[in-house]
Amino acid sequence: MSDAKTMKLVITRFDPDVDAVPRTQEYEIPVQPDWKVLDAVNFIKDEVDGTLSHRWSCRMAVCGSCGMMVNGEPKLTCKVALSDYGDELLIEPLANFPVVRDLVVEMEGFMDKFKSVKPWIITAKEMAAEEGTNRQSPAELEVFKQFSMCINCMLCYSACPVVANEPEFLGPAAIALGHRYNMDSRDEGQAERNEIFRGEGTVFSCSYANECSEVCPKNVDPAAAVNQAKLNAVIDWATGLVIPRKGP
Amino acid sequence: MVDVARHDIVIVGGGAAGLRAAIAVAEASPDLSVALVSKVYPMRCHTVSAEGGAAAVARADDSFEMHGYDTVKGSDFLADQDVIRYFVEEAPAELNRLEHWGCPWSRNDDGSVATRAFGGMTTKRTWFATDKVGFHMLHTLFQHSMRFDSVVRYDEYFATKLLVDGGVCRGVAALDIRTGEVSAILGRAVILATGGAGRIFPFTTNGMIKTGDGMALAYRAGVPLKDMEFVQYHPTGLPGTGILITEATRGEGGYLKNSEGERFLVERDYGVGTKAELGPRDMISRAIIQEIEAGRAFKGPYGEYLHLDLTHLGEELIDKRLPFVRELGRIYIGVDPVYEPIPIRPVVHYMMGGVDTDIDGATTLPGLYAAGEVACVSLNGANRLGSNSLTECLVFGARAGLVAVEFANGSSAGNEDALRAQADEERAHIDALRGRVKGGEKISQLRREMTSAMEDGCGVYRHQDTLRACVQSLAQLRGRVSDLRLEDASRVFNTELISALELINMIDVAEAVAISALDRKESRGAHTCREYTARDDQNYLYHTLCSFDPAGPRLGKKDVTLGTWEPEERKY
Amino acid sequence: MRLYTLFGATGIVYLLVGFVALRVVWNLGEGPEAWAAVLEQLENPIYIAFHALALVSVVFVAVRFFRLFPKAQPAFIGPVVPPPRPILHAMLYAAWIGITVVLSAILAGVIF
Amino acid sequence: MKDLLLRLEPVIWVLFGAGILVGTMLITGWILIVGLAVPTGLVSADALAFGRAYGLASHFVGRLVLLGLIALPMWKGAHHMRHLSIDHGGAERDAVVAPILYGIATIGSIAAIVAVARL
Repeated sequence: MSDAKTMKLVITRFDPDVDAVPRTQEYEIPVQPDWKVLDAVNFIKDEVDGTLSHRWSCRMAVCGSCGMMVNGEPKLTCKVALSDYGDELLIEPLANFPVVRDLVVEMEGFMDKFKSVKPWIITAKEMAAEEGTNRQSPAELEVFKQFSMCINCMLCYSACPVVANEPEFLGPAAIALGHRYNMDSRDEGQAERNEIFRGEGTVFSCSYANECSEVCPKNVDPAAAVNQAKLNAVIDWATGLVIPRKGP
Repeated sequence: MVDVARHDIVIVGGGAAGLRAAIAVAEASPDLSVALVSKVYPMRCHTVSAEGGAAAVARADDSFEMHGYDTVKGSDFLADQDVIRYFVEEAPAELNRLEHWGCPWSRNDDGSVATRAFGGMTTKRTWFATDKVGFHMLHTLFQHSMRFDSVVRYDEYFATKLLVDGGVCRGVAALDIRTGEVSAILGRAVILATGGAGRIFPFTTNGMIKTGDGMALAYRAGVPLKDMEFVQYHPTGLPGTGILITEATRGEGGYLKNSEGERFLVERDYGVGTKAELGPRDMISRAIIQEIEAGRAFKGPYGEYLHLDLTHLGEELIDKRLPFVRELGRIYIGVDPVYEPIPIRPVVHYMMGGVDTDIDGATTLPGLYAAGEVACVSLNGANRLGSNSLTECLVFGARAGLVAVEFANGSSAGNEDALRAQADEERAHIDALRGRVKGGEKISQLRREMTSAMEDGCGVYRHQDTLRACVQSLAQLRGRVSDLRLEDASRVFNTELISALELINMIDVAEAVAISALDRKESRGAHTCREYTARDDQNYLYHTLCSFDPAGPRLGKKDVTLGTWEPEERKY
Repeated sequence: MRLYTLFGATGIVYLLVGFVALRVVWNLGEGPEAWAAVLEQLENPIYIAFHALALVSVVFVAVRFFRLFPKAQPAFIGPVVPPPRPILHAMLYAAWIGITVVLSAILAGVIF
Repeated sequence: MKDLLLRLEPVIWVLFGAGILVGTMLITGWILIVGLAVPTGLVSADALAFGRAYGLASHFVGRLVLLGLIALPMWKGAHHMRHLSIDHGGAERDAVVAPILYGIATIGSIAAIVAVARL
């Protein structure tokens, strides 16, 4: 395509083998008008500086790999257009995560949190495959569907002011995932998960800043999930019993 | 010396097939330790990008017979019919399991699972969860797999070599991307589930990670690649990016139109009959190319394109059943499909071919299994029907897992020293590649040359002369790739090193595709020769095998398993 | 500064408003003289400025929180199904304005 | 203390929620009239003459409303200030900050009960 222009990208570099602290590096590159931010980073990697490290794969906003801070805001870089920005762009690794290298952040802590909410269907009795499927009305599906859309891109952790100061906080995506299963009509694990949600550093640590929902690229609205989970945990605590399950 | 990790079953690949295999092993034998080795975290695997659905007989007006016939006809009679029969019979149970594990399938009002129409399928048998089926299936499988403590994940480990002792595959050498260390991950059986190789082409729906790693691993270990010439072009990708616009758009009633506003699949004879937009992918892709060649296309900055028109479907249906398509249209091409047609053109989507396996997923190398797109179990023949592949990952992932358990139970652990020595060798090889500044070839340059050779030679329509040129270019690239220049000497998350290893894999796979294509002098399914326009059952009703040889690939043949359905003219 | 920081900062105002109200009511219990004294204190410009700030704060809190609150309601709470979000949103506004009007009318001597 | 706080989280959160929702609804009219209109002379001070004020406040409903508009905003305030503290680099000091803030709200609430009970 024609009408290429030049743009300056300031990118955080960090190689633990060499650098004591992160540094920044500037790249002046030609960009195309229809590029996403990721395209510019890929161009640098392929054509300018092979030592730059970042994660990406699907380039269609569904694999969740390419989250970075763009001008200080957590963004899925394959989803945001370069043309939304001026002539200069600051690109940093996702905030609130330890940095492995350059734009690559440590995910292990997140994966542990993710697993800790028991993100699977818990039932007293498992159904055999030959028995067919559960019945689930479209309305019952609607109750949790939104919360099942999370692509684990972790932008919400970068935006969350609680995570910033309490790295152990279970955090938006993991709580939303636990809540997604709690609200699934096929699941019977609410008591177990509510027990988890009443533990330290979980739902009640949330201050409902709503920042997670502001940055979520898939409109999961994790803040809604977390605060619904709070109410459920309170009711569960108050009754001391499993919430009677009933669909709308 | 490299570190050694011992497990019972080693699975390479964390997508649908790999996870399904891991779950099958964990459920059947909780005492067996499973290593799940994946170069990306499982939820990043490319299954995530599948959109339209997963096929299995679900309705009263459907039958295994019909699903089987559709599949064999779609395959242009190159699929193995015993495989098809097993597949269609197992498919419903597999999708039921996904439902039990929490997959948010879209529902009918009575609470049953909804199904939609898909190309080449006679009736509505494609299960769906809006138009993010791969995403939901992958996340369901991944989350469900977390409950099994026997599954040990090696996330962001790049498997670079199969370790073979005594003629049996007993593990992999894998590079921990995080630390740069190579280790030997050993087991008594290995399952490959690394998916396809769309990135050998410049214009593909596939994510960056789809570089044919598993195919190359098996190939270099002496296992033939089967039916590699059959590369599926999806009719509807976005120009420029190649982002997939699901066939479900047509399943829900969308139209394909040329620049004259004509539904050419209805107005002209492209062999799809009354199926029109719901014809099989190979035929529709060819029809689009012919429309472009006839001058009935739009011109854009990324070449010529046609229109996929959903405007008559209405906002409500699009938001309910195709919300992702709307999102993709708006973000990646600036078109809201509720109001405007989507520009589309055929795009490389899927490899029908892959590692040669039997119905169990077993390869010719004892102890090595393969499932999913990396494998060629011969379900898809010369052309896959949309929505069969997600189900294939489940059916044959599970089967490979269970058969691997049987094999492992009757097999020893092998000679650890010998296996470790191979991994040591691999480490030396990788250490030599990392930061190899003395090289003269640029990774991105070779990659560009490879993909453009593939586009020229192995497109929707193939010419003998361009195919020959493609084979020559690839042979040359295979030589040049040994002189790669790498600037990054760091051991930590060295993605340049990964790119180099992926490029080496891709060139091997690309060469197998081109050589297999040059050898098949007929037109069948997705393989269409300009010079040989007819299907030739007399001479070519066989599977192509392509085996590695340092001097260049060697070709062989394998019989097609026929049975119920006799080859007939493929007319819809 | 982020909006949520401002939202949290209204906490200081709320705490103080509570204590001012406590002092006023406490003095009411002390008898007519104490009551007259506290009413006179409220005429101090500092108090008036504080209450003006408090008014801005409660309006800000109401506007922001009434928007956030409906989505914090699960689709069902035990057997109870809350109203749809836009309706709940409208109901919160109606309650807030209604209560404020009635309470103001009572305190201003318009009714009762 | 940390364990006690953890166990009380649900109660505190309910009081906070009530403070922000009910507290806001009750306190707005109070601020308008008692805080602004009467002191500025917009509304005649007769409305808050001792006899009338005492009569309203000592009514059963009056006591409840006053208790709500005094105590609930305190909980909203205490909880929000605690989060404000945490969000600004205060995860460490929370062990001290939280008990102090909730302590203030508790004392204020008890005082409010006494204040309305003795009318």
